[in-house]
Amino acid sequence: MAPQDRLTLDRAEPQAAPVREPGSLLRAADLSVSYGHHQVVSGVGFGLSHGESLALIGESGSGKSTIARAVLRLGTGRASGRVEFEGQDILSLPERRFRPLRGRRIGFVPQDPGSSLNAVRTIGSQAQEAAALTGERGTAQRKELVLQTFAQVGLDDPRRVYDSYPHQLSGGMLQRVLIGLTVLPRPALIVADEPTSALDVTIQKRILDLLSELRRDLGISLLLITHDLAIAAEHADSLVVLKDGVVQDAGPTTAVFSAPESDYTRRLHADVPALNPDRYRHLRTRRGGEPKIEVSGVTKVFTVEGKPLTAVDDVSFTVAAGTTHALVGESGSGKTTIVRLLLGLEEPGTGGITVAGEEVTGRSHASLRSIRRHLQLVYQNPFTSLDPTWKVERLVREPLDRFGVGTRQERTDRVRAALESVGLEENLLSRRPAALSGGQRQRVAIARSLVLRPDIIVLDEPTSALDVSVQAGIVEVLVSLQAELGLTYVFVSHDLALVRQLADTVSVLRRGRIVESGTVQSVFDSPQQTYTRTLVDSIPQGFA
Amino acid sequence: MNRHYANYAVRRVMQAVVVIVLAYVFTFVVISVLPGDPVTSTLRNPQNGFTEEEITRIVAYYGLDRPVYEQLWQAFSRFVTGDLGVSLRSGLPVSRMIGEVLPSTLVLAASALAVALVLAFAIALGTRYLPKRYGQGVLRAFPSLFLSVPNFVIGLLLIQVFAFQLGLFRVIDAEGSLATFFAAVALGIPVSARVTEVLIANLDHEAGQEYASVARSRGLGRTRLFVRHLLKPSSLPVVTVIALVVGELLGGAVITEQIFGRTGIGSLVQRSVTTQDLPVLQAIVALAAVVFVVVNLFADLVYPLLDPRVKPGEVRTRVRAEVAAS
Amino acid sequence: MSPARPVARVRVPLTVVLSFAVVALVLSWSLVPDLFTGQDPARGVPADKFRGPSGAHWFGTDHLGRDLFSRVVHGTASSVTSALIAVGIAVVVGGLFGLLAGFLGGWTDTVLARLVDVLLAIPEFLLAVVVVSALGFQTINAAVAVGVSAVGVFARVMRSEVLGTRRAVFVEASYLQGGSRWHILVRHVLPNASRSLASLAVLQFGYSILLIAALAFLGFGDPPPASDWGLLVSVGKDYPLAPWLVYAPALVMIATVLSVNRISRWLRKTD
Amino acid sequence: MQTSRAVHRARPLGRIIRTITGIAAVIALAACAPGGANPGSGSGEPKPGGDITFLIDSLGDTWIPNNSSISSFQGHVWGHLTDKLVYVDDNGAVSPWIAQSWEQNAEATQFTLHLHPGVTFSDGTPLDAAAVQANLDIWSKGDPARGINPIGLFPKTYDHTEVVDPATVKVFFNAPTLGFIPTLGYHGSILISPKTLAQPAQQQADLSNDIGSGPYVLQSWKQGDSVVLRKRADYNWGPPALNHTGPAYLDTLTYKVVAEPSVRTAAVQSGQADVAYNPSPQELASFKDQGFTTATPRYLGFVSGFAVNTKVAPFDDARVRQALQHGIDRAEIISTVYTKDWLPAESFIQSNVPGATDHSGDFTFDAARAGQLLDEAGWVAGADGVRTKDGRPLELTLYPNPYLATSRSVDELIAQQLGRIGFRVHIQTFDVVTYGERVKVGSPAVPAYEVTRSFIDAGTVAGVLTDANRGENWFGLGQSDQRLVQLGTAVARASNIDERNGVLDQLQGYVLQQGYFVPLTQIVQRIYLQSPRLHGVTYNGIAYANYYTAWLG
Repeated sequence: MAPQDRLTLDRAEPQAAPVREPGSLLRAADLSVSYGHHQVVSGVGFGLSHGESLALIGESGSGKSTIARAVLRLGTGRASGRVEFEGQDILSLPERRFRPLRGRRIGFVPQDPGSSLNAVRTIGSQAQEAAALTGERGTAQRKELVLQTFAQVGLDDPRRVYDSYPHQLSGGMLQRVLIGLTVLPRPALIVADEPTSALDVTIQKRILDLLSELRRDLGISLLLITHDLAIAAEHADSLVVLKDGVVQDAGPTTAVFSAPESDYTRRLHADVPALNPDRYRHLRTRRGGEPKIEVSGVTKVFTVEGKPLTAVDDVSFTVAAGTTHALVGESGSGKTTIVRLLLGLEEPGTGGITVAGEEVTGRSHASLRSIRRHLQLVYQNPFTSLDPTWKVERLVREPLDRFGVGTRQERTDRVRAALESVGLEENLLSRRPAALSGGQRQRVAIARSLVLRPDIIVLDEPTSALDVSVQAGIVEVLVSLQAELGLTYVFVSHDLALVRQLADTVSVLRRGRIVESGTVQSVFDSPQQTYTRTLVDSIPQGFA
Repeated sequence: MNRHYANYAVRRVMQAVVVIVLAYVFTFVVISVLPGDPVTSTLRNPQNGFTEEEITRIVAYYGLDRPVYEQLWQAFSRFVTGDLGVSLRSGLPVSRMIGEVLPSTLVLAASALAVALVLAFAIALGTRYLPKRYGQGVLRAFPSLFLSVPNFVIGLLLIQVFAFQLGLFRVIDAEGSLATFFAAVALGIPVSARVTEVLIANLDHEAGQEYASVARSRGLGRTRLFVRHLLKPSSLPVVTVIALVVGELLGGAVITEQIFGRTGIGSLVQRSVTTQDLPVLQAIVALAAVVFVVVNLFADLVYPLLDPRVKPGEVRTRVRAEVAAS
Repeated sequence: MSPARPVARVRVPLTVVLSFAVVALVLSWSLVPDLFTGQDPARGVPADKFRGPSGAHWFGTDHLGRDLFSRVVHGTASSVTSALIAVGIAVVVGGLFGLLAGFLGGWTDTVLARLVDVLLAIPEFLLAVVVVSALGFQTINAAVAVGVSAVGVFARVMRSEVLGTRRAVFVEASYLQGGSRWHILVRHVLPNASRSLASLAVLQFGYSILLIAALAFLGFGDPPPASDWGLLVSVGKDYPLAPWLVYAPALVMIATVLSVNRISRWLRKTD
Repeated sequence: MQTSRAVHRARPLGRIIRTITGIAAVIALAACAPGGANPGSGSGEPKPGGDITFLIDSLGDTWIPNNSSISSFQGHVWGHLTDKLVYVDDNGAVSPWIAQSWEQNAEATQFTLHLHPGVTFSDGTPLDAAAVQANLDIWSKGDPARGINPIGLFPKTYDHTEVVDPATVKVFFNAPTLGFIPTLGYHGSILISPKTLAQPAQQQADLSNDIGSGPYVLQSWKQGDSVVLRKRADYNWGPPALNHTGPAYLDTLTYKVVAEPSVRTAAVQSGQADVAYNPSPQELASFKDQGFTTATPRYLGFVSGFAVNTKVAPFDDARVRQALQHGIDRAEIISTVYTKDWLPAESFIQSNVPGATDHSGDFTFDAARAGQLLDEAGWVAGADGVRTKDGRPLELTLYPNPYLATSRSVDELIAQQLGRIGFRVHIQTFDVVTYGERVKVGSPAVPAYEVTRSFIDAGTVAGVLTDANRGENWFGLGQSDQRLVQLGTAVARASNIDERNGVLDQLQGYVLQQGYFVPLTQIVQRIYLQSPRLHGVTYNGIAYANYYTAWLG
C-alpha cells in the first residue's frame, strides 16, 4: 500500500481542548482530495460532536467514501485542507503518530462484510488484533472480551463464531462481527461506510438499529456514509449532502430534510422511493385485463452437492394484462428461479406456467422462440448483460436480426425508435457498452427488450445496480412505456419501497414459498404475516 | 467436505494415471515418426565401413526392425515394471544413465527454485515498501525483463563475469557450490519471473481488498499488515505456481547444463537428441511427465487443505490462467 | 453503487509508445531489410573479420568479415516469421481445442482435456525438443515444435474463457433473443474469448522468439548462412574475443521481446 | 607443423623377411618426432607427478570398445588406457610396440607377429598370443548379436589367426593386404583384455569393465561428464619410438566434457584447465600471442575437399569440375577461417601420407582460368552474375560436414568465391544424424561430397575410386573410366610399397586432372590449446595427443 501520509498542511494550529460544541470531536474544513489530477472532493467542511451522528449522503462519485477514508487516512488520494479530530489536525500527523488513533479512537465499519475479513484466517485471530487495542495483554482475557462483545452485538453463538472462517458465516453475522470489533476498543468515533448496502433489507434495518443503539449506550459518535436519504434521515442528527465532491446541503436532519436548500437535495428527496410512495400514480392506468401470465403450483428442486434444495415450492400467481406484478423477497427466496421458469430457461418439477395463453413448460427451444417474442427479460446488472464487444446499434438490433423482423431499413428505424423511447440520444448508437454509464446501459437493455414489441417484460431487479436518481429515471421510463404500450410487467425486487411505487399486485416470497400476496395496497397497508410485516417495517420512513 | 474431498482425490489420482500413460504413448509416437532409424543412419557413415548385412544384424539387435506398435507395447510394458530399457548409443541401461545424472539436476533445480523464490519474495516485498514513483516501477518491471532475456544469454553473461573475469568459480568444477549457485541463478531467473508476477498480482489484489483497509483501521502497521494478513493469501497460489514451473525447471536445465558444463538430465537430453538415442529421450520425457503430474497432483490435493475458502479443483484453474497469461 | 465509468480517452504510457516503436522497427526490418542496410548479409570482406562495432559496421563484423548489423536485420524476417508460425499454430490448434472443449462440453471436453493435460504435463521446452528432433533440425520445424508445445496453454485458456463467456449473462440474453447455438458461438463467445487470447498470443510471440532462439542455440535450427537471431548468438558465442557477436543480436532480441511483453501487458490492462 | 619425412618411409617388404629392431626406430624417431610434434618442449627436465585436465567437447555415446575406439572423443581415453600392436607416427612411419617385430609372405597374405613378452592387462591377464587372436577376431567380425560392431576399416580380407606360441601369432588373409600392419596402429585397433571382450555389450558399455594394458588405468568416470585416469606404476612397454620407458610422468589425466568451445578455451586461459580440445581456429593466433601452446597436428588421410559426383549435371563436364578447382582461393580460406598452421592441399591425400606427391599445379587458384573453362563449356554470365546454359543457372549445393567444426565457415566462404566466377551456391547444413541419412556419396542431391576421412595406409584410396570390389564409387563413375579402374586395381594389388608408390603418384595426378576431386586444404580435425606449463606431448598418426611422455614444468 502506498503511503498517503505525505500531506503538507499548516501545522501551527494550537491543540485546542475538546469543547462540547458542534464539531468538537471531528471537524473538517476545506477538505479536498484528489487522485492524480482528478479532484474528487473539493472544499468540504462539516462538524461532529461527541455522541452525535452525522450522515454524508451522496450517489456514486459524490466523494462520500473518499471523505470517510480521508478521515481514517486509509485512502490513496492526496488530501489537503484540515481534518481535526479531538482538536488535532490528523491530516498533518505523521503516520507513526496517527496509527495509534486508528481503531482505538476512530473505528471503521466497512461496506461489504463479506470481503472485509481475511478469508484465510479465523475470525478469532483477527478479533485478537482488535482486542489488543484495549491494552489487554493475555490472549485468554482478550478472547473473553471478544466473546462478550460478540454477545453484545447479537451473535448467538460467540464461541462458534470465534473459531469460524469468514466464509462460514452469513453477511449479517459478519457485519455484526465487524461492528463488534469496531466498538470493542471503545473508540470515540465510528466511521460507517455504507454499512448495510450489501445486506438484505430486514438485516439492514437490524444492523442500523444496532449501530444507533451502541451509539446511544456507549456514547460513540457516528459518521455514517450512505446513498440513502431515508436511512440517513432515520439514523443521523445532521446531514451533509454531497454531489461531485461538493457540499450541496448541510445542517440538522430536520432542516435539510424538510426544507432542502439545493435543487439537488430536493431532487434526491423526490427520487427516493421510500419517501415518495405515490410518485408515479398519475402515470399508472390500472386496467385489470385478461390474465397474461398464470403460474400454478410450480415446484422446482435442485440438487446441490448431492442434497436436494427446494428453490421454488408450490408457487402460484397470475398477472393481469397491462399491470405490474412484483415478486418480492430477500436473497435465496427463489425469485430469480421463478424468472428462469417463466422464460423457459428451467423446467419446473411440477405445476404449469402459461404465458399469453401458451403453455411454457415442456417445449422445445424452437417453439419457445415464439413465446419469447412476447416475453422479454431485463437483467439486473447492465454491466454483464450487454456483450462488451458489440456496439449499441447492433445490441439493440440483435432480437430483430434473430427473429428476422422486417427489412434492413425497418430494423434500423425500430432500433432508433426504441432508443428514443428509453430516452437515449442517437449519437450513442456507435458506442460500445464500456463507453456508457450504468444508467445508459440499462436503458439500452430496456430498448433491446422493447424492440420486438413484446407484451410482457420481466424485470429482474433492473435498478438495483444503479444510483437512486438513475433508478428514478429508469423507473419513469418503464412506467410511461407501460402507460403508452399497455405492457405487462413482472417486477422482481428486494426493494419494497420501489415495489410500492410501481406495482399493482405483489407476491412476497420467502424460502421458495409465497407467504403473502395481493394488491400492493392491501399487502403494504395491512400485512397479515409477521414476515411481511418485518419487511414493510424495514422500509426507512425518513425521520420519524 | 470430507467425502467430497476423498472423491475429488480419487478422481485426480485417476486422471493423473491416465495422463501419464497418454504422455508415454504420445512421446513414443512423436519420436517414432522419425523416418528411418537412428542406428542405421549412423552406421552408414562411410568412415565406419560397415556392409549392409552387418548393419541389418546390428539393427535387429536393437529391435528397431519391428513395427512401431510392437516396439511401443514392449517398451511400455517394461516401463510399467520400472525397466527403462537400454540406450541405443551407450549400451548402458537407461535407468542407470538417468540415475547417475539425476542428483545433479535435482540439486540444480532445487537451488534454482530456492533462488527464484527468494528473488520473487524480495521483489514482491520491495514493491510493498518502496515509494510508488521511483523504486517500485523498476521492481515491477523486473519480471517482464526476466522473461525477455534468453536464459542462454544470462548463462553466458554469468560465466563471463563471475567465472572468467572475477574468477569466483571454476567452470570445470561445475558441481562446486558457487558454480551450482550461478547455474541456479541462470535457471532460476526466468522461473522467478513467473512466481513474482503471480505474487505481486496477488499482493496488489489482497492489499486492495477491503479487509486490508479494515485491518489497517484496527491500527495495524504496514509490516504487521503484510506479515499477518497479506502474505498468506498471496503466497498460497505460489504453491500451484511452483508445481507448474517444475516443468520449466526441467526444460531450462537443458540449456543451463549445457552452458555451465554440468552433467545432468538436461545435458542427457541434449546428447540423446543429437544422437537420436530414443530410449533415453523417451524415458526422460516420460519421467518428466510423471514428475510434473505427481507434483501437480500433490499441489492440487494439498491446496484445499491450506486455503479454507477453496473447494477442491477451483483455484487451480484460476492460477493456471494467471500463469499462462503472465 | 454503480461505478460510473467515465468516457475517458485511453492514455498510452510512454513505455508502450516506445514498445510499439521497437516492434514497428523490427517488423519493417523483416519486411524491407534493404531499406535499413546497404550491406550484403551473406558476403563479407574476409580481410575485415572480427572488427568491433563502428560507424561503418554498427554491430561489428563476424568471423568471415560480414556486417553483423546487416545480418541481424536480414535475419529478422526468419525470426519474426518463425515466431508467428509458432503463435499461429498455438492459437489455431489450441484455440480450436479450447473452443470445442468449452462449448461442446461432455465427452468432447473430457477427451480434449486429457489430451491437453498430456501436452501440459511434458515440460514445454522438452516437448519442443522432442518434436523438433522428430521433424528434423530446421528453423521452421523449431517453430512448429514451439507452436505445438504452446497448444496446451492456449487450449486451456481458451476453454476457461469460453466457459466463462458461455455462462455470461449477455450470452443468455442473446439466447433469449432467439440466438442459435452457432450464432452465440460465433458472434458472442468467440469474440469475447478471443480478447484474452489475443494478449496471450502477443505474449507468446515474444516467448516464441526466445524459445526458437534457444533451440537454435542448441543447434536445432537452420544453419548459417541463415542469420536468425538465436543462430547469430549461437555462432557468436564460439568467439569470446568478439563479444559483440553475442551481445548485439542478444540485445536486439531482448529489446524486441521486452517490447512485445510490454504491449501484451498493456493490452490486458486496457481490456 | 613442420614435417620431416622419416627415414623409414619406404620400408622394403617383399621376399626379404625383414626385422625391424626397436633400436633403429628409437634413433630415427628421437631425431625427428619430438621436435616436430611438441612445440612446448625444451624448458627443463621431465619430472614425474602432476595432474592435468583436458576439456573436450564430448565423450561420445558409448564405451563399448569396438563401437567407440575410432571416435574423435573417446579415442583420447582409449589411447591411454590401451596399447596397440604397432605405433604409427605423424608421418605415417610404422614402428614396433606390443608387436616387437613381424614378417610377411611375398603375397602379403600371411603375417607373423612377435609379441613383447611380459605385458599384462591391468586386471593381471597376460597380453599373449591368445589375447591378440581374440582382439583380431572381434575387430574383424564384431558380434552384432551382442550389440558389438566390427571395426569398420579393418581389412575385409581377414581370414583367421593362429596362435603359434604364447608370444607369436600368425594372421591369414584371403587376398594381398599390404595395409594390415599399418592398420594395427589405427585408432580402432586397441588391445582389450579377453575377459572384457567376452562380456555382453551392457557390461562393456561400463568403462570400468573395459580393461586395457596401457600406461593409464581408470580411476573414475561419469557418463557424459568426465573420465579420470591414473597412471599404471608397473607400465614398462611404451612404444620405443616415443623414447621413454617406465610409467608415465603425469599422475592423473582428467577428461572433462565442456560443450561450449568458448568456455573450454576461456578455462584454459584463466588457468582452470590445461588443455582445450577443438578451439576455434580463428582464435589460435591470439592464444599464441598470449603465450599459450597450440597444436594442429595433421592426421594421415584424405585432405579436406570435395569428391565430385560426375553423374550430376553440370559436373559431368570435366571443364566445369576444373573450374571448381581453379575457382577456389585456398589462401583466402586459410587466412580467413584458419591460421598459418594450416597448409594448402597438394594432392587429394595429406602430404604427410607416405606416397603422397605434390600435384598442386593441377588446381591452382586462377579465377580467370576458371571463367574461361566455364565459357568454353558454354556457361554464359547473366546480369546478376550467375552463369546460365540453356536457361538453367549454374548451381551447386554444398553440405558442410558436421564432423569438421570449420566446415560451415569454409563453405560459406567458398560460396562467396564461386559466386564471383558465376556459380550460385546453396548451403544446406544438417546435424550429424540427419547428415548421415541425407548426405551420401553418390546421391543425386549431393554433387560435391565433402570428405573428411583419416586412414593409416594409402592403400585405402583404392577402395573409394570406383565400384570395383565393392568400392565406394566416390565420383559416380562406376567402372566407366578404364584408366581409373586400372590405376585403382594396381594400387590394391600391389604387394610392394615402392611399386605401389609409383602407381599412387599416377593415380593422384589423374584424379586431379580430371577434376574428380576438388582439394581445399590439408585437414586438421583435432586442434589443441594447451597451457604453457605442459611439455612433452606427442601426436600420433591420427593426431591424438598422447600424454604418456608429457610432464608439467
